[in-house]
Amino acid sequence: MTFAHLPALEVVVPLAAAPVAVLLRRAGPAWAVATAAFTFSFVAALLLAAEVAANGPISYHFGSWPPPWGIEYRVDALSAFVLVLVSGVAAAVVPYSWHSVAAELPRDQAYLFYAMYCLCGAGLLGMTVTGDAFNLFVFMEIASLSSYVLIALGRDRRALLAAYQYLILGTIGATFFVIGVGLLYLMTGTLNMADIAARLPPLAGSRPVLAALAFITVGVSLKLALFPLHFWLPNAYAYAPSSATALLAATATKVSVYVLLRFYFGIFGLQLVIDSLMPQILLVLSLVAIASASLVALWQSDLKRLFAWSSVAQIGYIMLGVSMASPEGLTAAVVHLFNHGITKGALFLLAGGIALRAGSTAMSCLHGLGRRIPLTSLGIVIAGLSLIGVPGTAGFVSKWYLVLGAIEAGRWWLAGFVVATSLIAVAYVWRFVEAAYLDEPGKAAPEPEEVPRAMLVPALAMATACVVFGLYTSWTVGAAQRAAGLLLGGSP
Amino acid sequence: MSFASHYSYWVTVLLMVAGLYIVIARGNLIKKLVGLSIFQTSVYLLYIAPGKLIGGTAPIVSDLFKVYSNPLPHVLILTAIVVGIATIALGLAIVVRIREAYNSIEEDEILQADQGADRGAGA
Amino acid sequence: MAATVLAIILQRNLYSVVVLAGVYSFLMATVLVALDAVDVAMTEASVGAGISTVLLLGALHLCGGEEAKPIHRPWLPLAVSLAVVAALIYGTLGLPAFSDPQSAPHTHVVPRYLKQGPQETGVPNVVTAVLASYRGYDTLGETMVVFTAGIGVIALLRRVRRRKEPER
Amino acid sequence: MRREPVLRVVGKLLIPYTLLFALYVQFHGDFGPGGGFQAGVIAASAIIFYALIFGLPAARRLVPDAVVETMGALGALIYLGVGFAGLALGGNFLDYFVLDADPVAGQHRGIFWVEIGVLVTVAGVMLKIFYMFAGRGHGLDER
Repeated sequence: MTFAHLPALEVVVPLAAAPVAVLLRRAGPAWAVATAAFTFSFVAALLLAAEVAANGPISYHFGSWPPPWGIEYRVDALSAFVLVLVSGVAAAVVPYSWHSVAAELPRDQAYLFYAMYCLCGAGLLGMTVTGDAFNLFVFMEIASLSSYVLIALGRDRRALLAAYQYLILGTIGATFFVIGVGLLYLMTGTLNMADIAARLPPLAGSRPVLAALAFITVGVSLKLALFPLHFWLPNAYAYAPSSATALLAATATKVSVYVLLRFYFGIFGLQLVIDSLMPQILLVLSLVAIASASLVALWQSDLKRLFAWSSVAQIGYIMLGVSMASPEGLTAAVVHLFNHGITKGALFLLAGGIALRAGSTAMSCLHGLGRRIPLTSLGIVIAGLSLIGVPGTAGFVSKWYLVLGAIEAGRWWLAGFVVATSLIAVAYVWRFVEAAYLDEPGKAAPEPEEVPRAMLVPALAMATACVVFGLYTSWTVGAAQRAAGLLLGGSP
Repeated sequence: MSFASHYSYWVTVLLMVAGLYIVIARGNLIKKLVGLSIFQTSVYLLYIAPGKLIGGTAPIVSDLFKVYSNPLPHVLILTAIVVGIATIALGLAIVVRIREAYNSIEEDEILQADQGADRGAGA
Repeated sequence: MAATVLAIILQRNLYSVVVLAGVYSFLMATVLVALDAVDVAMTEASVGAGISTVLLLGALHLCGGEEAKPIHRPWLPLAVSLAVVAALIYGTLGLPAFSDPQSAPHTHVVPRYLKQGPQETGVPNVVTAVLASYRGYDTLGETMVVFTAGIGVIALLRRVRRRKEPER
Repeated sequence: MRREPVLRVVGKLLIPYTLLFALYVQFHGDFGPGGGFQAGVIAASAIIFYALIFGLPAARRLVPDAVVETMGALGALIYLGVGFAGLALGGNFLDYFVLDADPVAGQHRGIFWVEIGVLVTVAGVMLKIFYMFAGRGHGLDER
């Protein structure tokens, strides 16, 4: 019986965990509730993915009102895939948080942190699975508001400013999104995504629809930190508490990409998107993003900031795939969305471990860490290889499809560009290797010991996943190909 | 398509842009939030104005009336108002903390303070 | 209303800005009543003019009330704003005219709320019916947003017994 | 402000009526404008009014912080509880039809409880936010 209700429970259980965590008022029980909720979500997501792969999309009607009158949840190949990523990362980061939060936050704030964490995860899951444009906005706000708080809870005072800037830009982004949805509503009279898509073709090309496309693009781009709108991201990731960074870096921007995909190909449709010149604009922006952010990453003096800038670049790769608007390009985008999610998740988790033991993630504090905390350093190297896209790691798979898509489109220079910018990634990952393995430890540095096991295991599990999904690609690529086919096939 | 038929949209646009301008151009953190709330408020009109029918009445069904204004945008905007106040409250909380940490709520001064701190740490 | 907004832009004393914002909210509420959105108007009046003014004043009390002279040149923000104006005017020109009963929002989805809503839910205020039942899940989300903000403010403003980082 | 007799008397007279008005808005929401959110805001503003006249500590004695914080969470749980009740009775999440033998009565019941949930959360959270901002300035805090 409950099986049929999994789409709702997937989101509602973590959502309900938040007030429960607040009522418990203790860090321990709150942590336990969060862990249980996200473990449940993860299992539910896996079951849903299996169900969707076997029997096709699932539609769930809240309050038993049929859409478009009521709100619909819709699980299909793409959203199930993103669900697995988000809930998986969320479930892996909670156990990790226990030590990390205890070290970084005052004790009587810890339970509030877990409540926020639940809300953020539930908001992201809700954005992924919803089939209603306005409901998406509501859950986007749940996720955003909680992530502002998560960032502001960072220890450094710059975390506050980062959170403030994110709040301003995020709210502008969300408002732009609402304007876009409003224009669509005024034209079609409905908010259900599938219904909008069905009613849109006769209106395609009309001015409000194009304006809606523009507003939604700008709004979502603010959220996903596409190139000129990325200024909030590096500071936010660098100064937030470690586990919050890991959750946000691995999932928040990815879900925004998903939203863009859903609107572009699920609602506006391929033809309209191509006519609107968006692919060209996105192509240019993502190329600039990749090149500039990779170069900026090279000069960072702090490991977390380095990874944050590299995130901006990696989002560029994803958008590059989106801008191709071809099966290979979209497959690459969706696979990279997943692979980069786990890679960045692993990197930020491990960086959090370093912050705990070395007291800082400044490059100058990393000297000789390779011998002091070997497992953590090894994990960073593995995930770093995946970031570069070395064969045998997950990052390679997505870049492979990206190059394939570029060649398919007859753009050899683009393929060359992808390979060339990966070399910059080699350089910035090398900076860590150099600091951790080749430099002698400073004399004054304290003797750090290995990171606690509860932190190490999830982090290394994610780093291992980078390798596993690099070697066994059938599940990720298969799901991504199905998702790309679905997106290009027209209606969601 | 006459001027009058789209008047309501243009009012919306004006308000929206005024709000947006405040957010981007002003350095004071609280004033930015006020601008942000104006920006959000203007969206309410975008949704609700087209829902009005001349000769219609509020969507509370009774036997006396036949024509009602569109209730769905009202519902959406109720939600949007709530989201707006939630954002403002949270933003103000962050501003208060910033004020305590930096002793200023001017963006430029804060950025300068940070750069100073960075240089101090780097030296 | 436009005059109020202009005054907000020009006014540098933040207390006046906040009061003007309250005035703006009341005007907005009046407009909303004229547009038949009584529920929304009531909320806007109580939230925009009430709660948010109180909060803004509270925050100002903590932060001090004068705004410094803007240092930046206003051209870039002005350009961005004008670009948004252009996009919106471009977009709105194609929208259905004001009070057009044949436009899509009046003919699709909504008729069911108006015609069958009272029978299906037993509630004559259609706004309430849609809010709490048809789109009840949105309202759940809305409640969670409020809850998130509340918990967030607690997390941020609760006095921490731990010493503050000596950050200078 | 505590010395102002006029304010104190007027405040004492008005606050109960404000609360009553909040309840009216809450339960009349089915027929006229209003509902849980508006009622929550009005109820919270009644207490804020009280705090402004009689001072924050008095308001905090009247409605302690712990209660307010619990209210925020409790309201959300009431709403979610209605959703789960729908599940438990064999419907979908937030399904009100199954809450009573008569579907329309079930709808009514569902809407009633949902609005209560909204009221409780909104009143709790708004008041809590006010406490946090006001308490921050006076150097007072909970406990």
